[in-house]
Amino acid sequence: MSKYVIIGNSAAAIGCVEGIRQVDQKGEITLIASEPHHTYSRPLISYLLYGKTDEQRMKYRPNDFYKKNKVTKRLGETVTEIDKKQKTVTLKSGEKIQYEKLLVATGSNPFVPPMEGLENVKNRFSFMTLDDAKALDKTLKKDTKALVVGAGLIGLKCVEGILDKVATVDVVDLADRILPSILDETGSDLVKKFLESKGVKFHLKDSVEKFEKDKVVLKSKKTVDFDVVVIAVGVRPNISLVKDIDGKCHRAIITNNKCETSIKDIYAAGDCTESADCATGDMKVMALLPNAYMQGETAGINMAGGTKLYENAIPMNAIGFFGYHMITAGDYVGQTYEALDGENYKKLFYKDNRLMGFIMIGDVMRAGIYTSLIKNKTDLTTIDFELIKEKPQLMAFSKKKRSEFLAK
Amino acid sequence: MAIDFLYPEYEIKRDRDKCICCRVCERQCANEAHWYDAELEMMMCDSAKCVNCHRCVSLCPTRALKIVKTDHTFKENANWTGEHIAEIYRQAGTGGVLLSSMGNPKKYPIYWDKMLINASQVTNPPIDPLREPMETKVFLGAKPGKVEFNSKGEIKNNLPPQLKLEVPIMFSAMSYGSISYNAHESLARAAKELGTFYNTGEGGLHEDFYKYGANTIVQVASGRFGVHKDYLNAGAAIEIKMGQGAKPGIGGHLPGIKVREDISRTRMIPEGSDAISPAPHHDIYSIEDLRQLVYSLKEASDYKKPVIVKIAAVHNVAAIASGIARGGADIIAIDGYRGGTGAAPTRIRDNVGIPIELALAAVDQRLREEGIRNNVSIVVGGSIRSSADVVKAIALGADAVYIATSALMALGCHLCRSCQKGNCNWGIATQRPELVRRLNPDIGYKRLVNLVTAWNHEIKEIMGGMGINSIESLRGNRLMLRGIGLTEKELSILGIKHAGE
Amino acid sequence: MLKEGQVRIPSGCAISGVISKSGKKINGEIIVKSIATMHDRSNGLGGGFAGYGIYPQYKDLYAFHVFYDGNQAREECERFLDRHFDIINLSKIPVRPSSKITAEPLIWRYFVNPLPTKLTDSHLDEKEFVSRSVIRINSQIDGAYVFSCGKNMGVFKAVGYPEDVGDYFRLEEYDGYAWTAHGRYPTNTPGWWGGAHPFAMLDYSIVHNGEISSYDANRRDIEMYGYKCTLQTDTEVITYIIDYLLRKQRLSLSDAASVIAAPFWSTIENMPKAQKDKLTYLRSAFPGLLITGPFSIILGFEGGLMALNDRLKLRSMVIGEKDDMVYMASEECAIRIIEPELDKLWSPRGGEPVIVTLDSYKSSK
Amino acid sequence: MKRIYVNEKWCLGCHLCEYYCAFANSGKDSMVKALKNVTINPRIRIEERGGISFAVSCRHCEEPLCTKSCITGALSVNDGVIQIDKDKCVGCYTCILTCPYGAIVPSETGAIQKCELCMNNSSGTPACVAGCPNKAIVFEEK
Repeated sequence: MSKYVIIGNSAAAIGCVEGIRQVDQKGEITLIASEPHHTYSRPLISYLLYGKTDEQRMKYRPNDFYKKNKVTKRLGETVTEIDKKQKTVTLKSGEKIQYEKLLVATGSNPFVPPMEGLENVKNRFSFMTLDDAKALDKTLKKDTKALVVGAGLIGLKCVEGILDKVATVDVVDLADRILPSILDETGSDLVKKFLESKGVKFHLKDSVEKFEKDKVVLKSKKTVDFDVVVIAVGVRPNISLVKDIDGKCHRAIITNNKCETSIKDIYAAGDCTESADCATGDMKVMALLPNAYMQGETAGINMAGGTKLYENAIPMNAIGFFGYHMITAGDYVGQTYEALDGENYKKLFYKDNRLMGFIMIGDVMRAGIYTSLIKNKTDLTTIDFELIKEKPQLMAFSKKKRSEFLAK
Repeated sequence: MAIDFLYPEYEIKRDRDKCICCRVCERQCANEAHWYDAELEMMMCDSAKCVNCHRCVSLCPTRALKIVKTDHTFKENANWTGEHIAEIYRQAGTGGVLLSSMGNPKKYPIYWDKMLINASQVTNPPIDPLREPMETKVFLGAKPGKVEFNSKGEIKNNLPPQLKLEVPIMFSAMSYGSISYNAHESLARAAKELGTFYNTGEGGLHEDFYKYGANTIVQVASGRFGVHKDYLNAGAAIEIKMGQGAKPGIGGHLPGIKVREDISRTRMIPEGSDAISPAPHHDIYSIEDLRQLVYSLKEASDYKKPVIVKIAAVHNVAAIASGIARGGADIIAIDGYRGGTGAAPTRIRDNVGIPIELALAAVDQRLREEGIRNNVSIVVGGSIRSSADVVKAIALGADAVYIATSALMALGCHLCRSCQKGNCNWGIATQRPELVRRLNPDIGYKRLVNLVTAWNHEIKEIMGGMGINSIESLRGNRLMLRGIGLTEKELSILGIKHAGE
Repeated sequence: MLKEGQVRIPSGCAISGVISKSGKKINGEIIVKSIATMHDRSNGLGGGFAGYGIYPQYKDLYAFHVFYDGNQAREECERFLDRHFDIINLSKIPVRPSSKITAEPLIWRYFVNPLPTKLTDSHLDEKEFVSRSVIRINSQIDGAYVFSCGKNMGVFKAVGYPEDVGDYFRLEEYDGYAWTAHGRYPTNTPGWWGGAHPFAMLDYSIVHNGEISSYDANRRDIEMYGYKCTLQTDTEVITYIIDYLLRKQRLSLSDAASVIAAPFWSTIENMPKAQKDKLTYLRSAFPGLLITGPFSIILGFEGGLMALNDRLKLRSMVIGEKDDMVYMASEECAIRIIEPELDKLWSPRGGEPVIVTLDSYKSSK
Repeated sequence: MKRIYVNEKWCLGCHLCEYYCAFANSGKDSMVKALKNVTINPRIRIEERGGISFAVSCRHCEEPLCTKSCITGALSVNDGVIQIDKDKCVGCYTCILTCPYGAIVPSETGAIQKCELCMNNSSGTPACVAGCPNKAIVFEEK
C-alpha cells in the first residue's frame, strides 16, 4: 500500500488529498502541518474580521473531511527536513515519517522588511493566518487607529476586514497606486476613490521611515497616528525544505506540469511553487487559491499513479471591497480596449488575435468567459470579438461552438 | 386614420393582479397585440390586432390572460347579422374578395353527430381489444376482379399496387408553403412512426423529406408545382388533386411573400413570385383527360404506385366518382365542404360543396350498384373530428380517412382561421423563420402520433363493442349505424335506418 | 310482424354434421338423433337438414325443393320452370303431418335440367344459369321460395324443433353419405319456413351457429356480384360468399376459409414467405368477405363437408372421428349419442377449416 | 448523468425559463406572489441577438472550475450536481472569474447563485425545462 505524505493543510494539500483519492482509495495519507487548525481558507480571514464568516464556516472542507478521506493528520507539527534518499521527513520532535510520494505545500510567509522602531511597536501584525487575524481582532476597538503598510491584495483585504471596527485606517505604500499587481492606473484610481469614500486614507509613493510611540513618520515626513499596525508588504514562498536538499528553486520551487519538483517522488504545489503561465509560458508564482487547489489535485493524481497535467494556469484574481468587485486575469500586454462607465470599468488586452488579459471592475458579470478565452488561447478571428468586447457572452462564438457549449 | 367601421371581434382580458409583466405575450404575438409600457410599468394591448389564436393565453405563466368574444354589438337584427355588416364594411373599404382559411364554420347540419353506432348484447359477444387482437390495418388500392392461377394451380399475385396503412387514418394534403417546414417534418415523421401516410399537397417535396418517401403521397395539382419524375417516384402513391372541399372549383394562390428560398426551390418557381394554381388542370377538361393523366402518371411511375384522384364533394359527386373509378384511379379521395384550406374566398368556402357524410354514402352506394366499388378505395376527409367520425365514415363505406385540421390542431393550431395572413403564431401556417421555429417537430410529431394512436385505440374499443375485430368488416357495414333526428330522405341517402328501427 | 328478408333477425343455434368418407349410406334417423340431443339450443322456431347422396336415381339432375304459399305461386313458378328447364320429375315432398309442425306451406320437389336452348342463349355456364334462375324465382315470384337446388342432395327444413322437423319430413326414408342439421334459436321470428336452415345454393348448403358482426359489410360486398340477400340472414350471406369464392373465383376450400376467417395480420407476418404472400393476397383482395363475429358453420358440398369457426372461436364446435366416419357438432353430446366410441375427438381452432371429403372426391380443379 | 441541454434552434426567446426559474427558487407558492413587481434574477439567462436566442445555465461540468476554485468550499459536487452553500459563500466571485459559460451570478445577498437543477427547491425537477414551451431546454441523459 502506498504511503503518501503531505506537508501543508491548505488548498494545495486538500487538493492533493482529493486528487489521490480519485485514483487510490486505500493508500495511507499522512498530512503534516504547523498550524493546529482544521483546514481553513486563508483568504477568508479578512471576511472573518468583516463578519461575513466565522471560524466554523471558514473551514475549507467539512469536519469529517480527514476521516472520510482516511487521512492521518499531524497538525501542529512542523517538518524540519526531508531525506530524499531514505524517503523520510523529519519532524521537529525528531520523529521520522516514511513516504513513497511526498507533497510539499508549505505556502508562503509574510515578508517583513526591516523598519526602524518596528520592534518597539506592541500591536504589530502580519495578515496571513487565522491566528494573525484573531490576534489582530483582539486589539481592535472602536477608537483604534489602524495603520496598514502595503496597498496590495492582502493589505486592502485587511483594510476591508477592520474598517468598520476601528476609528481610522491609514494605508501606506511605496507604489504610486493601489493594487499595482492587478490593476492599471484607471482601475487603481477607481478603487482608491471608492475606498476613500468609505473612509480609508491612503499615503502613496510613501513609506515608513520610522515607528515612534503611537505614530509613524513617513519618508515624506508626514506623521500618522496609530495604535495598531499591519505589515502587508509581501510574502516569501517557503522553499527551504526543498532547497536544502538541492531541489531546483528560483523565487519558489520549480515544478513541471505534473507538479513534480526536480527531485524524484517529491511534488510541490501552491504558493511555494513556480509554474508556467499558460498564456506566456513564463514561470511564475501564481499565488491564488484556485491555482493552489488545482496544482495540489494534479500532484495528488500523479502521485497516486494517475495522469493529469496542470497546464491551464494563468495569473488571475477575484477580489472585492465592500461589495465593489473586480476580476482580473492574464497579462497586461498588447492592444487594449477600454470602457469606463461610472464605477464600472473594463479593459481588455489582446495581441496576435488572442485575448491576453483583462480587468473588470464593478460589473464583473460573466467574467469567466473572458478568462476562458485567455486560457484556451482562443483565436479571436473565430469569434465575434466586437460583440464580446462589449459584454462577455456566448453569442459571440460560432453556432457550432455554442452547440458544443450548451447542447453536448 | 380613416374610419373603417371595423371593431374588434375579440377582447384581450388581462388580470392585472396576476400579470407579472414577463412580456411573454408581447414576445410571442406576431400580430403585435401586446406591448410593455415602461412609463406605466404595465402591459398594454390592442384587441383590434388580436386574431384569437391563444398563443399568449397558453404561454402566460400566471394565467393572467383570456380572450373573450366582445359584447360590443350592432343593433340586433336576425337578418343583418354583425358578421354580414362587418363583411360589407370590409369589402366597402377594400373592394376585394373576402378571404378566409380553415374549414366552413357555418351552422350546417353535421351528419356525423346524427348517426349512432351499434354495440353487441347477448346474441353475439363484444370483443375486448385489450385481450384479443383488433385489426385496423388497411390496404388501399384496386382489388383484382378475378383470381388467376398459374400452370401449377397456384394463385398468381395480380394485386394492383396497394398502400398499406397500419391505421385507417392518413394526413391529407397540405403544401409546403401553406404550412411550414416544421409542420411538414412533424407530419412526415408521424406518418412514418404510425405506419401511415402524409401528403405533400401541391407544393412539391422538400429535398430533406425524400427520406420519408415510403410514407409520402405526392400530389399533382393544377399548378404542377414541384412535379418532376423523381418527385413522382419519391412517394408511395401519387394523388391528382382535382378539387378541394374548402374551395371546389377554385384554384390556389400562395402569395410571393411566402415563396422564400426553400419554397421556391421545392416548387420550382422563382423566389418571391406568386404561386398560382389554376382552377382547372389545363390539360383536363373532362373525364377522359383525367384518365390520360392517371395513366401518364402510372407510366411515369412504372405502374408501381397507386394513383389517387382527389375531388371535392359536390352535388353530382357519385357520378363523378363512378367516372373516376372507371378512369383507372386506384383510390378516390373525397373532400367534404368542411375541409380546411390555407386561404379561400370566404363565399366559396362557406357556400359551395356538400357534406362529406352524404357524399360518401352516395359514392359508396353508387359504386356498389355499378359493381365497381372494389375497383377503387375510398378515402374521405373534410372535418373528421374524432375517432367516432372515423368509425362512422368507415361504416358508411370509406376505406380510410384523411385528417388535416385535426392534425394541425394536434400541432397547436387553435383554429383562429387567419392562415391567410401568414403570421401563424403557432409556427404552422407561416414561413417567417422566427415563427416557424415555434413548432419543434420533436414535439409536433409526437403529438400527432399520440393523437392518431389515441384515435386508433378508440376505434378498436368501438369495433370491439360491435363484435368486429377487423376494420374490413366495418367498412360499409351500415347496419352498425342508426340515424337520429334525420328525415326519410337523409336516411335513404345515408343508407341507414333510424334509431329504434 | 316482418319476416326474414324484411328484417334481420339474430339467433343462436345448434349444428351437427356427419359424413362417411367411404361413401357408406347413413340413414336420416342418425342425424335427427344427433341434433335432437341439443334440444335446448333450439327454441322451436326452426330446424332443418341437408342430406348428400340422397337422390342416387336422379343424381345428374338438379333437385329443386320449393315452398309455396299457395297454388297460384306454384303455378307461376312451374310456368317459369317449364320455360327454362326440362322437368324430369315433380311431386309433393312426402311428409308426416304432426301437431308439432304447423302453418305448413305447399312443399314440392322437382328434378330438372336446364333447357339446352335456354342455357345456350344465356351464355352462362350451367350452374350460373341454375343459380340465377333460383334467385329470380325467389326474388320475383311472390309466395314461391326455392330452398334447395343442388344435385343429388336436398334440404329439409321447417318451423319447429329439429327432431320434429326430421320426423315431419320422414328422414328415415333417406340415406346419404353425409348429413348436416340445424336447430334454431332466433330472438324473434314470425316463424317463416324459408327462414329456417340449412340455407343452400346449388350443392352448397350451410348450417350456421352464430351472429356475424360483419353482416352488412359482407352483404353489400357480395351483392355486387349478382347475389341478392333476400333473407338478410347470416347463413344466406355466408352461402353466397362460399359460392362466390369456390365456384366463381375457383378458390380451394382452404383458401376460401382463409378469406372468410382470415388469420390475423400478426399471424400472417410470421408465416413462411410463400404462405405469407398468399394469405396477404387473399386478405387484400377480398377484404369485404372477411367474416367477423361469432360463427361455427358446416358447409355441405357435393363430395364432402367443411367445418369452420370464426377466427376467435367465439362459438363451440367439436369434431369426432371413428373409422371412416367424421362427426361435427356444436356439442360433444350430439356426437356421443350416435357414436359413443370415438377414435378421436378434438376442437378445431378458430379459423382452422376441417375439410372432409369422400375418398372418391376429386376437387373440381 | 441527466443534464440540461439547450438547443438554440428551438429557442423562441420567450424568456419563460427565466421566470419559471425565478419562481422555482423564490420559495413562494405562487408565481404572482413571487414575481409581481419584481425584477427577476434567474439562474438561467437568455442571450439573444438578431433572431438567435438561447438559454445559459450551469453545465454541471465534470471538471468544474468553479468548485475547484471556490475559496470557501461553498461550491461542491453532489451526485454530479454542483451545489452552492450560500451560507458559506462570502461573495468573492472567484467562481465568476473561472466559469467559462458565465453561468454563475451574484444573488441579492451578495452570495453567488447558480442552477442546482431545482434539486433543492420545491420544483424538484428543472423548472426551466418544464416551462420551456418548445423543448429548447431539455433535461436528459446523453
